Amino acid sequence: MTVTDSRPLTDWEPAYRALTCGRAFDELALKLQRQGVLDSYGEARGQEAGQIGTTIDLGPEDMVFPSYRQPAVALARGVPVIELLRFYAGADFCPWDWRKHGFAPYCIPVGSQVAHAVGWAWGTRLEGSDAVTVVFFGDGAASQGEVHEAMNYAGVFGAPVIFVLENNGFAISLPTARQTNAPELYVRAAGYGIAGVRVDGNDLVAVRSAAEEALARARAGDGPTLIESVTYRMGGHTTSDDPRRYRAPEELLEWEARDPVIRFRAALAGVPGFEDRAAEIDREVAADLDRATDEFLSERGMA
Amino acid sequence: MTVTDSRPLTDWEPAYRALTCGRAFDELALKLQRQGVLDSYGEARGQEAGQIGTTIDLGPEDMVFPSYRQPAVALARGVPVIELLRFYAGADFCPWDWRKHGFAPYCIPVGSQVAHAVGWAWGTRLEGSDAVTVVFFGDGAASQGEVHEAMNYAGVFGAPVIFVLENNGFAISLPTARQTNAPELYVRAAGYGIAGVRVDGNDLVAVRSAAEEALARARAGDGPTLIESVTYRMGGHTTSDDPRRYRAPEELLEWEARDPVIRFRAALAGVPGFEDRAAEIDREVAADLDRATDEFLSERGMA
Amino acid sequence: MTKTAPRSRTGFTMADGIQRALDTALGEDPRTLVMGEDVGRLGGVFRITAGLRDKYGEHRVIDSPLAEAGLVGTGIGLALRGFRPIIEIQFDGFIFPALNQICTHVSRMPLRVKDEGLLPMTIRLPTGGRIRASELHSESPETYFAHSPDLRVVSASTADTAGALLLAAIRSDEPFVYLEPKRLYRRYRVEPEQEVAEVDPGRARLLREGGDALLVVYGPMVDIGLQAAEAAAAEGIETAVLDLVSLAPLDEATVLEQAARSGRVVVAAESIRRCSISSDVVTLLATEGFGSLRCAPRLLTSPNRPYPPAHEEDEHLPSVADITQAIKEVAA
Amino acid sequence: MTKTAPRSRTGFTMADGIQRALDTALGEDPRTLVMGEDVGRLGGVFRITAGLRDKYGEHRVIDSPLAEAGLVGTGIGLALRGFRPIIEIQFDGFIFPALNQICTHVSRMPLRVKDEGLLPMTIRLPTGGRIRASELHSESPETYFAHSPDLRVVSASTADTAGALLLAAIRSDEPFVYLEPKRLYRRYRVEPEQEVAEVDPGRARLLREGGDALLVVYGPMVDIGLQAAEAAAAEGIETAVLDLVSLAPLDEATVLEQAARSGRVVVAAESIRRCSISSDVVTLLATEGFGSLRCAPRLLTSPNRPYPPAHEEDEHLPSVADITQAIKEVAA
Ligand SMILES: Cc1ncc(C[n+]2csc(CCOP(=O)(O)OP(=O)(O)O)c2C)c(N)n1
Ligand SMILES: Cc1ncc(C[n+]2csc(CCOP(=O)(O)OP(=O)(O)O)c2C)c(N)n1
Ligand SMILES: [Mg+2]
Ligand SMILES: [Mg+2]
Repeated sequence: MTVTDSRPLTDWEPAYRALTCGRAFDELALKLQRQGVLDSYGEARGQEAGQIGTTIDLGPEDMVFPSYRQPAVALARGVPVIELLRFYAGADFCPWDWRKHGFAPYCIPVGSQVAHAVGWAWGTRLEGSDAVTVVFFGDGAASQGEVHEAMNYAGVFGAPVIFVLENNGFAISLPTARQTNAPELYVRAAGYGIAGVRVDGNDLVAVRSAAEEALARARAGDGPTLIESVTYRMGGHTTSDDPRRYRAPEELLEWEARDPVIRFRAALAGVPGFEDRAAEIDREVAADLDRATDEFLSERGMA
Repeated sequence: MTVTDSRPLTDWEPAYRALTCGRAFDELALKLQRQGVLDSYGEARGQEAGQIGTTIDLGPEDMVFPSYRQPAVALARGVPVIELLRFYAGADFCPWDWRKHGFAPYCIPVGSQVAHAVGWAWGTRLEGSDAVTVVFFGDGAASQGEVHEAMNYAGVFGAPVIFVLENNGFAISLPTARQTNAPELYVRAAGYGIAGVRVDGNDLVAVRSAAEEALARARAGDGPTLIESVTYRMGGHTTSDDPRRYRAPEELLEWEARDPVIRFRAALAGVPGFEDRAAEIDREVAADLDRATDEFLSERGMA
Repeated sequence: MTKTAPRSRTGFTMADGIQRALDTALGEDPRTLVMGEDVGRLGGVFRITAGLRDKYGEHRVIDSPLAEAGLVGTGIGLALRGFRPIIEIQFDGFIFPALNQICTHVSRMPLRVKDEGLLPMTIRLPTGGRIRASELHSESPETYFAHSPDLRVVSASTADTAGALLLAAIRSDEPFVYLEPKRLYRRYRVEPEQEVAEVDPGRARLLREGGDALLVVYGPMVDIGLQAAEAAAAEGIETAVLDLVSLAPLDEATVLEQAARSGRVVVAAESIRRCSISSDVVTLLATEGFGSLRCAPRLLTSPNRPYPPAHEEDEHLPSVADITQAIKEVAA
Repeated sequence: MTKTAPRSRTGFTMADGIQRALDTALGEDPRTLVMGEDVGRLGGVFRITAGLRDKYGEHRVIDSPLAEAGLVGTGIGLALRGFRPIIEIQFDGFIFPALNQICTHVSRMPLRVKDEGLLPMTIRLPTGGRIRASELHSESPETYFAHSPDLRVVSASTADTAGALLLAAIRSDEPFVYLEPKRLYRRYRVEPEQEVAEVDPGRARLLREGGDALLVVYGPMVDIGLQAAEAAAAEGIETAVLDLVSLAPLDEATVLEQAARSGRVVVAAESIRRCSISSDVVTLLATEGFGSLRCAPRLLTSPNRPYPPAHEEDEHLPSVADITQAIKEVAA
């Protein structure tokens, strides 16, 4: 799919910026962790398109419940870089103003945030608001009973929530094929009487169009959607992990060829003026991260 | 469906006896509870065909994990009447020899027994046995996260287990339609990559044939099956319940017309010699229950 | 005190008091919701919510699917959004599926985001035994809550205060667990004019004066304890009876002050002994009130075994006679 | 004692001892299974099970789906069938989803069917803090187990005994929860000849003699406690240090006996204070050992607040200095 068929380039700038910023943050955090400035970092490289595609069209009144691997979304929702860094440094469990940014605290017990999103969304509906709630969880978390309970609640109460199941191939070391015998996870939606769809999570354009449908459904009061975003965790589970213990290097190479950032750039390549604008955005993002890093390091007494 | 098409009558005697015995026990227990001899009783009337149809072809090496509403199965597996009565009298949490009868203790937290059945079945498989495990749970229990987790485990490990979801229309007062937005519950099987089927739970012949397929699959090492047995709880949730508070009398009348005991008798009616043999079995069952009641009452100091 | 008074024909029970508190809460704040299994059309298995759905509608008195983690988890989401959910868990023994939500979120999320008023939710839970129920219907799970930090845990005990205590919990912006000794739902009646209008949910309550010993109790042990105190009084021993009301945090000042009067203390509860609220009361006395103790405190609980079948429950739980005996021993 | 000895280059760690015990158990009984998240190919997030899958195969060292209730629940089914599952829960903070299975079944099923040996299963759980981990990775959830009747709860504390303690739990037909203070996995080394061959999982262990005071500790507080005792000794106070080993049931006789020596007791633990194992130790002393106490026991725990972010954990937990100070106060 190409982008320009349906939208002018300006419409894609936010997505481009968010994707770039997410990737750049990932690299920064990894570097800072290696330098001993952050305690631990859970890499998001490779998952940015699914994350940005499902959230870039949300408004400020909408809400996102992350798991713990969506820094790109946090930044796109306006969370300052330095606040994210404080989280990974072990300074604070929720350094950001979650209400202001519509980005809930990271949630450590996998899957337990899904019910919160359902309750929040149900609340918006009771209020008569047309706000939509997006919640992220993984292929591993999908095995948790609480996720089942939450999706069933959403079906019963018609909560305007979008379940984004990031199927990134692994729960730490366990491949999805051993997490469940079901070849596709979106089929679980039928078990709750809700809509379900599977999408190439490394194709931002495809993800965004699936999300648009889900958003329209939720805003219209027609209930929740489960989006299975098929992607790949290109890094380790966290910086404490060593993925070489459990996966073949060739697999990673395969997925590097499908890198969502590269693919999105390629999709935009034919758009007149893209290169210039992109270079500008790249510079802005880099400057922003540099500033935040300096501030962070000096706050830590390291600059 | 009629019975004699495929089997000689003698093959149906055990099912007939089990059905009759289950119904007679239900009536007895209700009466004893009204007399104040039992603390509380959860009626099973209307669900006997689904219960017997899924278990009558099990052998002694097979195993049943009940919820708390399968007295008919307990009796068919050889649990003495008096031991069941002791349970409902509050004397003992598991008066029967569960290993000997292949009938696990009743389980009070709904849905929590399903994982036990999966573990047990997985164990039989590790041993190289071809034993099969059957587990019962309700439409309400199906909302519990632990049921989701257990079914997913069964799929991953190919455990030879048959999940019998008794969809009896209610979880205490909540109708299935408000328990979940999914119109059919067997579709959840697809979410675990396991076989699933929906069957008229008031038609013993139909249930038995669905169970035979599931049994064959499990014995062959081809994994678990979810059977949704669609039935109706004709009595109250327990003797403490008053179903008139939440359901229309007409609904009950409708289901009385589909009473599984009457339907099974009707299915057998054309079989030569059926009436005589049935009368004999009826007498034997009644005598058995009378004896047990006397013994129980005298043990309670009430005879 | 009307606890052990003969039953009256007029007046109201603890169940009535709780129900009226729910009605008041729903009436005074449109953000209040009542949620739980069978609480709507059926009115709850104990009929505590009977009539509320008809009065406030199915969007405010909500029949939930049969899934306790989902119930508490969605309650958290609603509370985050600004609603004030009052969640009924059907029986004490069915709180366990919700413990992940309670222990990792209800108890931690306010501090996680540094906002004490983040989760204005109340979890109502019928507790306690001596009702000849089946397995897991007679539990005393207060420790699981009390050991989860930043949760406030209170227990009703008498008809005259149960409603006001619940209202205080509901109106608070902190998350509360409110325990309802189910045996007492309809056991005693008090006259309307006896109803207490306001209760401080953090304060223990002295139910009986007495200079010879102090008996510390809560919840389903309160009426039993008062009976024991009367039995001891018949033998000339005057026992003060303190109802903890707040199990977490403990009203330490009042416990210490009352214990100091006689220096002779009995603590009794239905829960098992290990890691119990009652054990904490003894620890408080031993660490902070050591100097005022005139003899070893006595602790009466059920043994560290599972709650038994109905036939055996009377032996399992501390009885009036057991407590009376312990009072006599400390006062000797 | 080698606890506070300088690290050696040879020798083995607590992690090694635990791993060897698992190897021994898998080797000696084909019904033994190791199950858990990432325990197979990865060897567990702490690498405790590294190599075991290659040695015993994927049917005996089993990577489970990410679902703790399913893990413990299927473990129960396997145990009923005669297997001996050893279940690893990845971190202390992730035990909560399994509490329904643990509290309503593991802790009750043996008595339910009147068969003490019904569930020969062991749940291994890395616990404790001071490792700069993220939220819910530094918890001390022992109370949740100890308050669940008929569960045996033990904690490793030293490299020389961790393996034998685990083997005793695995070989027992009773269900055990075995706590592993993760900070100590690789912190100390002992020489092979120091390994203790057998440990009674029900007995407390005196790690240090001392007539001036008794310090009662367990798990991750053991090395801290020994350091405090040394610090006190430097000021002339000789402190006995008792490692509880068994948290449920407590080795009451040994605690009482050791406490009686000096009558001056400090109890210290990482867990929060309310409804804690440590509170029970104080209660035991106050109720059964009252006459031998020469001053109020001192109880050092973390406050009744959630475990904080890494930056604040040192302030949250009792330190060597805190304990030393308490020892000096009781011995004064
Ligand atoms: C209830 C619970 N159990 C275990 C863990 C430890 N853990 C953290 S992340 C993780 C894997 C999660 O996999 P998935 O849901 O696929 O998300 P991903 O990390 O791939 O984004 C595990 C096992 C946890 N955080 N919570
Ligand atoms: C975890 C848990 N929550 C609540 C209950 C109380 N309870 C007992 S049976 C029941 C309804 C069960 O409905 P269903 O699973 O459909 O089975 P049925 O009773 O219809 O056979 C409820 C809510 C329970 N036993 N366990
Ligand atoms: Mg994943
Ligand atoms: Mg039902």
